Amino acid sequence: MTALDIAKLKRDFPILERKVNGKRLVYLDSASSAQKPLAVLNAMDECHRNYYANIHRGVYTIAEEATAAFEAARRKVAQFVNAPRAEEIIFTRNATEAINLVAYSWARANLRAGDAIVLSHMEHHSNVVPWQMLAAERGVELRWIPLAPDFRLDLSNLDALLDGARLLAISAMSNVLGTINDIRPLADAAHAHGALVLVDACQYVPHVATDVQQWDADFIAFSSHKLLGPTGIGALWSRLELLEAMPPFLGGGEMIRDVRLDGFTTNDVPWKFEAGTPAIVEAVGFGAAVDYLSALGMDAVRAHEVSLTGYALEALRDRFGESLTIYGPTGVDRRGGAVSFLFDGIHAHDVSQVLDEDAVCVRAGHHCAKPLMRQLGVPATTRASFYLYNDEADVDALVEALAKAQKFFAV
Amino acid sequence: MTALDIAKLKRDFPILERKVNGKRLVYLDSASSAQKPLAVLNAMDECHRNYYANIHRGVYTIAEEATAAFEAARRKVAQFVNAPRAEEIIFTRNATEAINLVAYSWARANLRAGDAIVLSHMEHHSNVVPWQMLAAERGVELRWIPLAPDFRLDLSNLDALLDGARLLAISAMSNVLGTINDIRPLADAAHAHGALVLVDACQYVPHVATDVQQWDADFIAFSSHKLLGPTGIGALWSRLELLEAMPPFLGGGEMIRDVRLDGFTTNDVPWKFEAGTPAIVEAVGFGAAVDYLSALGMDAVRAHEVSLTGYALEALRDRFGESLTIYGPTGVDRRGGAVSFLFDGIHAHDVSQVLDEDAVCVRAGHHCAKPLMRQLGVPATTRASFYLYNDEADVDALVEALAKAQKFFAV
Amino acid sequence: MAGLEDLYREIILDHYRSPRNRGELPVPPAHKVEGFNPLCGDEVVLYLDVDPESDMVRDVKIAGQGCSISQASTSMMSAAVKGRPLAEVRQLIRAFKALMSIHESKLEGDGEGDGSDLAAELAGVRLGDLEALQGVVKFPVRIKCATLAWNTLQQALDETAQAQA
Amino acid sequence: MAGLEDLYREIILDHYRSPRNRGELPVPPAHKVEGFNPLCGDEVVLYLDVDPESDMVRDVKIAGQGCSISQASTSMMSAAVKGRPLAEVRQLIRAFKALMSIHESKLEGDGEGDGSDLAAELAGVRLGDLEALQGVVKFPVRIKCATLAWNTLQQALDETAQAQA
Ligand SMILES: Cc1ncc(COP(=O)(O)O)c(C=O)c1O
Ligand SMILES: Cc1ncc(COP(=O)(O)O)c(C=O)c1O
Repeated sequence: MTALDIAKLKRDFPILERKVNGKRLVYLDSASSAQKPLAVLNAMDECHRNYYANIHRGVYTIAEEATAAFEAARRKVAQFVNAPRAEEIIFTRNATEAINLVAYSWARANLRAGDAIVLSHMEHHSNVVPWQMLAAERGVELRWIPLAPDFRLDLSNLDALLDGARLLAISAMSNVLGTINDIRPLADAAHAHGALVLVDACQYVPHVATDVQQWDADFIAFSSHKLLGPTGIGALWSRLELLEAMPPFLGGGEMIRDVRLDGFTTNDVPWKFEAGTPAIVEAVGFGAAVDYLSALGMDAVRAHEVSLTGYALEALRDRFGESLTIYGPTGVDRRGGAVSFLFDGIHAHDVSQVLDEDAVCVRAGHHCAKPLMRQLGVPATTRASFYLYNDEADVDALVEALAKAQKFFAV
Repeated sequence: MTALDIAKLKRDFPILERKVNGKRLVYLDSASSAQKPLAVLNAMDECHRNYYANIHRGVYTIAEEATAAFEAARRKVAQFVNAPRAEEIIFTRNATEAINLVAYSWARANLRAGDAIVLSHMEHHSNVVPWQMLAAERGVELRWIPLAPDFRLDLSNLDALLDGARLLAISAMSNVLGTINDIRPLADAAHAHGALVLVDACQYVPHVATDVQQWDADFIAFSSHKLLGPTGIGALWSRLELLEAMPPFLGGGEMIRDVRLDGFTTNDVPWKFEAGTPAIVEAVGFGAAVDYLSALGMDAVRAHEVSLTGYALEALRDRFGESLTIYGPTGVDRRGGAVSFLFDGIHAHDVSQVLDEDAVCVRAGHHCAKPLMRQLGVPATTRASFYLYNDEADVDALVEALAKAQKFFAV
Repeated sequence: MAGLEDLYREIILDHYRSPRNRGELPVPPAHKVEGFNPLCGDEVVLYLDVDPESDMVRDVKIAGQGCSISQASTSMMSAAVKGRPLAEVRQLIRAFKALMSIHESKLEGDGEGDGSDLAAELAGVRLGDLEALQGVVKFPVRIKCATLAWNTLQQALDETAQAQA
Repeated sequence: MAGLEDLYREIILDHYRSPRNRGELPVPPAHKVEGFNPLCGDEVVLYLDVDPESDMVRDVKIAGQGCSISQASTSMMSAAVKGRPLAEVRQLIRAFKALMSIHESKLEGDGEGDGSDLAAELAGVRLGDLEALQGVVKFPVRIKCATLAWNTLQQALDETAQAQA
């Protein structure tokens, strides 16, 4: 494993040359969305300028090239999460749509009133609301794995929760706490109770080498835009047999084998789930993003983030002590680079506003995890999150800007 | 109205400099997807390089800029179809998803067994399959407006078809025949029977100035990629009251007002229907595309296409006479620039393959309109389709390449 | 940090640090309404007690949590409406929202032509301390923080009117 | 038009212009299977009459419509399997698909390592005229045209086997 050369890496990201208020951009909001390297921008530009056409149905050269690039992207994304087969990757708009696809197709075909779905208190709204909609419509019961005081899942009651459950839908890494959940034992427990396992891997896949087979998951959802790729595309992975048995979700072009006035038959997986013209150029960008990450090596990416997160946790504690409360595990193993905190009685929005004066970009709010915020008993936190293009100087800039905020709002 | 300067215009489209088999690209497949002008590519690049961030929730400068650009794009798209309010534009992945949104949200909340939906024989699969799925699930009846011998709708039985109907879902322009349907009288008839009107405007909006208010439609669906914009984004327009009364479709981040363990409340329209991170950069590109078209003037675009389509129809007839059968209206008024034909007993795929040797890009197949192909009694047609960057030289290249195909396959 | 002083005027920070009218009122006679900003999680809980005889705001209490702007705006709103006749309160809502409206709804065009409406709404209404919130319009994302309390108040008035109808 | 002659070999055009074994067979004893290419609308209708005693293809007829490649491939397939024992037919299917497979499933990697499997499948099988279809692999979009008939045949064999089981 070669350590990342961050100074060199930063030059791959054109936006990092942007100045805000005359200061260099310190982008610490990658958990919300990641910046894009030139490799991704160039791959998309190349497609637009040289071989753009609608895919799958064109006989001519540029349509063939576009189709090949689109399907090559699917292979790359499949390999990136060690999916056994490329067909098992369904391109969706984002992780949210991937989860909704499972809720509309698999769950509505298989779940009945009285069946239970197990979620956790640290889920993102995108892994909560689709299930609440289903629960309201079908009388399915939602059960919640609670949070332990160390910001990890409290698994003491897991077996009771899984009893009678048909699905465990769980995040691999919390976007608020940074907590990494150990999926394999959870999947084993769920399977022992006959439940399937959906992993919201939206925060995990961009930051840690992912192996869906090692997890033994049944569905995983993630987004391109959080792993250096473009917006407008995400992925659902599932096992081929499952996907083949599932009814279609959206109807339209591409997803059919035949259409007659009295009905239609569906195309093969994955196209069965990709109705209409897909995000063609975005798929190409998605593929370029996983290529970029693979070339660096996900182990090196993870190692850098572990070290930088450790540096940040220490720097924040050293400088601000009791004034700053961190919501999330304190050890850097089994946690990601999202660091949420409350700061000295200053509201998260106000912190973020003051930080912006120094071009330090952090997120403030409920981070689409209101059930979790209620468990934590806070309305909003400030969150700094790190990616491969961040370095210790960025953390130092955060600390200095926070010190200014403290001064500004001092009573 | 200033006539378009096509030679100048072509230079706005970098891909038109591409060579295939040593020949300049003659792109005649815009009905499938349009090429992108520099203005669109630059707008997206500018966002990626200068102000990319996730939207709606960020307090910092670049997030604010991205949010403003995203919502400005919504305004532009709204104005482009003369929507009364920007909030009435919902960004979707494509026209297909827009139609599915109506099928899942409005139709499933409002239609019961025995209700009828009226479609036509010229609909694209994307405006057929979502309704077939609903029909199978809910026992809703589908009725079909047949095709007249002049490739227009046979409206002689319209009132009977609309009797008891809850929805008329109809294309404004056929992607196979080029036929333009006169929406206003259809909408009036539907409304008189208490049915709502969904217009599949996927082929219409890119080519003809569109006014949803003049149409008096209830829903219209279209895609960015067919109007010079990027893939991965499309739009649903509907009236605010309707959208407000409809239940949500996809659940997740952005679309909620509040989430508690026991349920959620929805955000305002349009965000209520935009779950998860949207296609941010693609929205910016979509906005740039409608800006580009508006600057040229849609009347000038239409005038150019009318004249070019007339030239093409005449050139094909003059050169090939009986060897070539055109499926679509012969007059250029009330038809668009999609010209489908069967050629001298040569299968559409073979025609397209031979044309590719001369870098002439045309579509071959069922054009996602199998019910229509069955009505026409042909398995596949070859389709050439024109847009603002095409000129008479492109049509001439098509004619010459067809002559070569004729020679190659001569018995 | 030049721009920040525009946003965080002294009077705003004062209301934030020492909010007026915090607490609860018995429901009924008071009417309780909760307002959320779904984008950031700010919450306003408003207890509005309107005297049906005189159509005056007899009492008002506020709770909830949020950033300095939303909480200061809520506090300032409560002080501004307490003891005032409903007609004046409605006028105040319109005037305040007019102050913010050029920018509030980012969907509503570029604000051209709003100038005269704005002037009309503001004419004759004394906003007093509330004018300190004007600096917020330079920070578009924060406008919703400032208007949350006022939208909640509007809702409370609508619901009270309905209940009486 | 250099590349085109690779695709459209004379023997292919011949089968396209004069397809062998066109027609229908009574069902039963024949088994009827329809194959579609959803991407282009090509259709193959196959009537397969297998003699259960001898496990031989007693007769085969084809219908359907499509491009020159799909129709020629169907015609050539019908000529190749008629009167042949099922075991040989199965071998032929494998051999033909091996010929196409490096490129057929565009999802399946870059084909590295397929070489030896390919050789194994092809060993000892005489493809004869069918080899003319090899040029198709240079035109990836058309591979599905060439394999449609063979996939349909495979399906017919599977269904016949099931019916007898
Ligand atoms: C008439 C019509 N409707 C709907 C569609 C579907 O559009 P999209 O694939 O962008 O969803 C198309 C495009 O092929 C079309 O031509
Ligand atoms: C844990 C988690 N799940 C799901 C999502 C939703 O992702 P997207 O908005 O790309 O659909 C996010 C992103 O905010 C996330 O952090």
